[in-house]
Amino acid sequence: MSLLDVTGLRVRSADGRDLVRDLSFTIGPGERLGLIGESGSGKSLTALAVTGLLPSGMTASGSVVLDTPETGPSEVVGAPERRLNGLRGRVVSVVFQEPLTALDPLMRVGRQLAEPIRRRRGLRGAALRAAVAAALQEVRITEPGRVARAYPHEISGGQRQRVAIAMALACEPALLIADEPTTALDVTVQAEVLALLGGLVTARGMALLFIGHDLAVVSGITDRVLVLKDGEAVESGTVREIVDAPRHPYTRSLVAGARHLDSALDWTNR
Amino acid sequence: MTRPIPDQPPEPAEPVVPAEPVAPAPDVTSGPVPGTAGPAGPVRAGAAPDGTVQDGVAQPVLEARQVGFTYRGAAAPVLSDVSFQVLPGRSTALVGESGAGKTTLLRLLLGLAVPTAGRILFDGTPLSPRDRGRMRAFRRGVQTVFQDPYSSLDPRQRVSRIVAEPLRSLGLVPAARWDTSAADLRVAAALEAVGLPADAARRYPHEFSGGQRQRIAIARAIVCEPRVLLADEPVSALDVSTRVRVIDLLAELRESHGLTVVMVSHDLAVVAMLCDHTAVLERGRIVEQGDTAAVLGSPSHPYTRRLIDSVPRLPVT
Amino acid sequence: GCGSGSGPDSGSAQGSGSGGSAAPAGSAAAFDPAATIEVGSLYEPQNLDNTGGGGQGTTEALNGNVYEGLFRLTDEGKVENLLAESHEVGSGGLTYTFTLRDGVKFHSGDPLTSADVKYSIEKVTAKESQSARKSSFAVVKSIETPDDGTVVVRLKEKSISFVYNLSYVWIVNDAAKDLAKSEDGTGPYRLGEWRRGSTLSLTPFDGYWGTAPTNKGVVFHYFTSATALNNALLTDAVDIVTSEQSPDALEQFKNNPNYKVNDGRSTTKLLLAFNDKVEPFDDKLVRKAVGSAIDDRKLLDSVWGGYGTPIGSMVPPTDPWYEDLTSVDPYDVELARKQLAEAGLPNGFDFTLDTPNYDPHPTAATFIKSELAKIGVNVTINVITADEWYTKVFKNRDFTATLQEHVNDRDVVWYGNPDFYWGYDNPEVTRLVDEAERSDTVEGQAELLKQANRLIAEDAASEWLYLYPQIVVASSSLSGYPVNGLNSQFHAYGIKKG
Amino acid sequence: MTTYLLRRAAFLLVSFLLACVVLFLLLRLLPGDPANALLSAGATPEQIEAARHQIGSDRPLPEQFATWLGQIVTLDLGESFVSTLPVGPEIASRLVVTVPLTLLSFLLAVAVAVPVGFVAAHRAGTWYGSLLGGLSQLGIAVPAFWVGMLLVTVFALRLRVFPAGGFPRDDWADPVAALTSLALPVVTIALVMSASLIRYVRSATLDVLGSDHLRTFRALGSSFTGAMWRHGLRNAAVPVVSVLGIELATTFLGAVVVESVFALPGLGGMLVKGIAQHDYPVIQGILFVSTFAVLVIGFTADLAQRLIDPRLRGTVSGGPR
Amino acid sequence: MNVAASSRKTLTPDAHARSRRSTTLVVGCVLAGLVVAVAAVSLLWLPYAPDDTSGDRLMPPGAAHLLGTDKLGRDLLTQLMIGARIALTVGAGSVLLGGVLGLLAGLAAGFATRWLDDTVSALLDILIAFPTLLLAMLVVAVRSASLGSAILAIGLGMSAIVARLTRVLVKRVLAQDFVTASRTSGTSWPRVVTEHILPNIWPTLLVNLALQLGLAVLAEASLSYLGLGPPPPNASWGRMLQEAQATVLTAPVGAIAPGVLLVVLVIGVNLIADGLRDVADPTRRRTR
Ligand SMILES: Nc1ncnc2c1ncn2[C@@H]1O[C@H](COP(=O)(O)OP(=O)(O)OP(=O)(O)O)[C@@H](O)[C@H]1O
Ligand SMILES: Nc1ncnc2c1ncn2[C@@H]1O[C@H](COP(=O)(O)OP(=O)(O)OP(=O)(O)O)[C@@H](O)[C@H]1O
Ligand SMILES: [Mg+2]
Ligand SMILES: [Mg+2]
Repeated sequence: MSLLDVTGLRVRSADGRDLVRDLSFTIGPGERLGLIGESGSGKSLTALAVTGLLPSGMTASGSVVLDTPETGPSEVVGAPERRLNGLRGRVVSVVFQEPLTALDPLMRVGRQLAEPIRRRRGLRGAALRAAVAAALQEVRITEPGRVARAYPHEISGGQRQRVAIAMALACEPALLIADEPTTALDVTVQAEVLALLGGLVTARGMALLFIGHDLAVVSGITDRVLVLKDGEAVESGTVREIVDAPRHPYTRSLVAGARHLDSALDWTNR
Repeated sequence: MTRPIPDQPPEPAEPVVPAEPVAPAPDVTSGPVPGTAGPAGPVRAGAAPDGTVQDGVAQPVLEARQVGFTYRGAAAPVLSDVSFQVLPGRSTALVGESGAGKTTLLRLLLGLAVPTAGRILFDGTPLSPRDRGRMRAFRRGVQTVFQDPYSSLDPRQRVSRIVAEPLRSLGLVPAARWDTSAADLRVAAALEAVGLPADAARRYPHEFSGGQRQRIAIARAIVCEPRVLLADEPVSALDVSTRVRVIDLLAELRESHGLTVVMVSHDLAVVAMLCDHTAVLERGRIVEQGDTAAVLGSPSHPYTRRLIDSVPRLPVT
Repeated sequence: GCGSGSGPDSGSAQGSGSGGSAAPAGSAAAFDPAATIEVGSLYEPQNLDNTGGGGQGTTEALNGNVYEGLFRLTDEGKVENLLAESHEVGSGGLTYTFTLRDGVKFHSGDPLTSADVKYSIEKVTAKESQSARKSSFAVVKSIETPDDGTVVVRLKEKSISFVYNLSYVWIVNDAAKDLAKSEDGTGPYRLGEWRRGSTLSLTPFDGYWGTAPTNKGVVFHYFTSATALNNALLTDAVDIVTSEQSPDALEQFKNNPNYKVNDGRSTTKLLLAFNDKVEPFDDKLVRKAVGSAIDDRKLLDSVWGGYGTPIGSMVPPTDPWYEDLTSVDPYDVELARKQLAEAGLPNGFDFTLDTPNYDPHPTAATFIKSELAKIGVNVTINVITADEWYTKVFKNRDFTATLQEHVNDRDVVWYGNPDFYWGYDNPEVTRLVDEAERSDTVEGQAELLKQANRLIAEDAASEWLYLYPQIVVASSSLSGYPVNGLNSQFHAYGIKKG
Repeated sequence: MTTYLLRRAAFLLVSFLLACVVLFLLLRLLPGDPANALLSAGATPEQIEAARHQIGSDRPLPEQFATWLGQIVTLDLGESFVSTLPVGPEIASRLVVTVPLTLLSFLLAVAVAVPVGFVAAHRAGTWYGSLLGGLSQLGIAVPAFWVGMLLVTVFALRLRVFPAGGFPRDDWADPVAALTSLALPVVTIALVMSASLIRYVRSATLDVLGSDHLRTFRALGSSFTGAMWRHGLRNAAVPVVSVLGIELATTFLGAVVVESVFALPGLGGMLVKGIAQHDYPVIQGILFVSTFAVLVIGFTADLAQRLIDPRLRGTVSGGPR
Repeated sequence: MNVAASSRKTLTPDAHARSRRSTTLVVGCVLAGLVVAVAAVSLLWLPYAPDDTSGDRLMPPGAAHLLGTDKLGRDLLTQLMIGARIALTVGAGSVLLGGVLGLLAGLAAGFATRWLDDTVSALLDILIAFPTLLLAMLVVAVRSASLGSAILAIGLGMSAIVARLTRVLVKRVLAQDFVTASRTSGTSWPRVVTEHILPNIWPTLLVNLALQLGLAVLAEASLSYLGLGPPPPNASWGRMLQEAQATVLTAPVGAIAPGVLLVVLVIGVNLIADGLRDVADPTRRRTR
């Protein structure tokens, strides 16, 4: 049984272009899949199609099945809003690319974080506040009190992304989708956030769909990789397979580029 | 907390000993090989064609002396006591986290802002916006490439016009009434140098990919044959494979045109590939500077070490 | 002589159908004495003081209603006694002795005395007075009050119009303060409340010396747009419109049994005034030609939809020296061409017509331009503001021809003043006008002015386009209202509803 | 917040003074002597001189300005040239009509525009979404006086459900009567105003509908309605509030035409008359009051925006840059 | 603050291709074009002379007078045609005036330093809150009611709005790297303005000016309605409507036709503005 089963997914834009074509992959419970490809290759759209949140005008076809023991298998494509509401958060939740815009700019961070916690665990009042503080500590925010009271623009990008991760984790989903969660961050912060994310996912036994364009980043956190180019999967396999023996020319150029950069550092470290 | 290390005195221009060419040959044989790139890897400083370095008394082209800068209305300075030299033929990198002040320093070096403390020297003398003749020499000698290939090209001008702008503005094309053919030739040469097809001149920026746009920006920067190229994160907006190609291009131009590249980046791999000299900036102060190999290879400052450790790497084979 | 020529002593001013109220058809009948009359008007007072720039609206609302004069001008244009019980003229027309009516009280309770009369006249002649009649009282030499009931006025020279002019002087309490905001008159109504920009209400004065009003009060509703005013009448928000300015709307009232349209006579004349001192209008023939070329009747139709009266001179029918002179310069394009040729301008000429920017002047100007084109006269219309008109035309005489409405009655006398803006200078006319003012009887005055007016008309001193209509539209349930509204007065005390 | 309030209030005062100077100069540069307005056609030069002296237009400009400023500070707006009555009380009595007219129209317009604009955005693809868009387009193109004329013809002249114009003599003593007479004017202004508001609400809603954070909360399990309620409306309100400030000010001053159509004794009628008569104190007084109102409305809108949007609280002069 | 995103939204040269697809633009052009055509024809030919009062009063539509006559006996169609000319003259004139003034003021404010910029934008905010109509009335009070006054008045009111928009646009362009690049190439500020700033702001400005044109036409109608517009013999739709108000029931054509033309013109112009916006901003296109 797989947690997420995508078969023949196609995403079509309002003006009839196919932005994602014939995409199939599966993720089992606790598995980690990386989705890699250059900008505009359809990575984010795939994530949105899986959660049924495509922008208005876009249509998905094919099949996306989410299956957990609690909910049983459910088809996302074409499902009514009501049904999707039950799946989002519980079965699958998402950490988005841009930490500044992904949070409500007008609401204090603590209240935003409280929202999924309350929905998931039904807490109120002091208990809820304690849970919020705990969630912030879990993502290693040093001053949970201040951050909870701050507005998103008052905290750093790394902190925002941690808050977004905390929110996604608060839903205790079976599958976490992370859409380029570190692209906007500094290398040092990126390293911390990646380590954190990896640790938490492992600790909770969640499955992870990690989206990124940097092979080095994706390969560091996932077991398997799916390479996307212009809306189509060109290659997939374990990280090792892809890194060691890329078959598709595009994958090869990706790996070569990454190696090239890597080697530069190797040289200085010598 | 980091201990700000005392300023290193401007390094006496010790002849840089070419490092051993030990870079492992990149495994790019089967991938689409970057257009004009030769075997990349660290480039030896001595390779600068003009040979100024060999004299041992090279004068810095650009120099920041105890520069401090505070944005108007801001409480704390963005830069404080930054001293920093760009020697001809020695490509230099400014690295540091976001907000460290890299871009600000670059703007100061470009004469787009005036330091609130200290001075910026060009060819040994301070810049004065009032001295038009020297400003023109400065503008001609120092050109720039920006991080965002989308906003750095005017979407309403054809590539030929974009690339020719420095020629026109600096009056480098002979006739007062801008001689198109002369300019066209130089534009074509610049485009060729960055590996763009000749017909690119007639097109508009939006018809190009990010990497190509960055090449156009580079073409604009080199068309007036500057001595120094200041680049603000020139590749961080690009995909990895494109990134490599653009760096290779810069490296090649450095060889062929004798460019001195000053690059701002937080991507240490890029720095390592391109620059001889590296200065690490943390919160507006230079915490460490020196040969790239030395700074990145054996960082003495904890901040530098942290930076290096954070770079994501492919799993080792 | 005794001769004010006034009507019978109207001790009962509100006697049926007499007084200021020419009750139109369908009066008599039963009426509701407790009804309030809602009056719609376009003329809101500026303030309540007619010597302090109160304007047309002040006269309309207060004259005869709140304030009374020694004499009253009736809706037919006659002058009759009001607060003056009687008067005598002596010393060859230089002394006027007035006996005041007994038992008259001001609204404040003070009795009327001769001191109040003296005060009231002096208020008109005072330096700061803005009364339009101020100059008429320049002849007053002194005012004496031998006792509380008698006033003696001595004049510098004879003035036959003196009594008539006195009908414009409101007798106010000399103890009253701030008459711009409040009132203290002797009339049948006292001021209820004035909501500026909206309404002014009058309530009956219990201590009135004469007959009480036939209604329980009057409310004037003020409008800035004729259409809004008509809508108010259509929706019964008002009972009567004092002066209809939009003839096009009359259709909806004319054929409706619920309304009555009264075609009264105003004293307002629309003039095409030439500058008689400059070319080409210094030539009488040219003026006559222009006059003959304009079809006044059609203009009247256009602007007033058939209402109003063509006139051949400055004198309206309500002036005692009226004569129908429309035939002096009849509408005759052929004649006009001939006259032009005679004047040496067979091919016509060009001139600029300075036109005030408010209705109906621009419309009339357009019409005139079109008419004169037929005889080869090319008009350039120059639209100016009222202020500009005052400075450019009236003060500086910097014009060739202009359009202007002249509102007052008995204003033909301006042609006797060679310094007036239109520059008409006929010594014979000047002499006649002066003599008329010094004549002993009103008949004599009328005769002289008739002579003068004929001369003026024959000289075509100006082109008198038409006399405005005075259209009062009222609900058919109303009777006893004035229809001519001479000098804008609107005597409301006789109005009956029901 | 307090320092912000203080600074913003100081700014308000300075703008107000500045606006006063501009107004004063603008009005003094009018051609034609105001004394002319006082006198009927037969006035003598001496009379004009006297009138001029009376109203002070013969004195030097700085002196006039000083007098005027003194008046403003003491809240005495002077006396009308034409009627010689004090301007202040008349403005006050006119505000009794204009302010409720403005506020009611504004509230009605907002009440219409917000849901309609929201639906037009939310259902942008459907036929009724387009219909609403088209209607708002029509609403923008129709002049207010035409709408007023139409409403009068239908509801006052034909159906006789509302008065064609005017305002009760006793103002608000009978609120029902007052409201009835304001009904048609309010609807007129609200219709025209909501047409443009709908477009702002629509585009603000479209922005929110496409916003990342709304997607975040939906991805975490909020229903669309819930997410819209908690994280959408406030966000859409930010751009709309700044427009509302301007719209409110515009209504306050722009009711002129509608007041004229409905014969309402409001500020607009007074101003039109003042302009026609070159009645300086009246024009000045009204502009003074309106400028003040405009500034206060702007201040309130700024404040409201700051309350809604924490991001603005960092800057001093308000307004997103 | 990703400036790249905004730069991608500007009008790109293949806009022409897209404009063909924009039905809004087409409908707008047809509607506005109708009025423009009427105005253009009026320059060459009119059924009657503008001040020919030979017709009878308030004639119903018929063979001699296609739409009937007004109360002066003038041909209504003739008046309407001239009215179109006046409306367009006032619209275009005030847009030209407001556009130029606003552009200059906006450029100045856009380049100004913080303090000056703050002051200028505060003043603009105050000005903008004053409706065009009110400003127009003031101008009419200062001058007198005339075609020129109407244009001046409406243009001045508009300039504040244009100035504020220009300021924002200029600031946005100034923040883009290509301006900095241009500066580091030694380009002088005036050249930067003509070569980079103006070409980059005009599409948005044009959209706004089109909207303003519609508003100007409306403002002129309102001014004329209040009797403060261009005086006769200029036939203004607003005044025609005001005059015909009294005869709505007896001669409805006069009270309807000018209004319809007015609405057609304003909607047409607004649709053009919307269409241009769609063309200029691809991100909006997918929402429809
Ligand atoms: N709302 C939208 N409307 C129309 N096209 C869209 C929309 N969102 C994305 N696209 C298009 O769909 C394609 C895939 O977009 P997507 O966002 O999935 O790319 P991505 O791989 O996530 O890129 P990035 O790395 O830049 O996030 C792109 O060509 C993009 O232009
Ligand atoms: N125009 C400005 N006004 C005020 N503060 C500014 C301005 N520009 C930058 N800063 C501040 O100056 C500091 C340094 O900015 P700078 O852009 O030089 O950093 P950077 O090292 O280039 O960072 P990044 O890697 O994000 O580009 C930051 O804290 C930033 O917030
Ligand atoms: Mg993406
Ligand atoms: Mg930077």
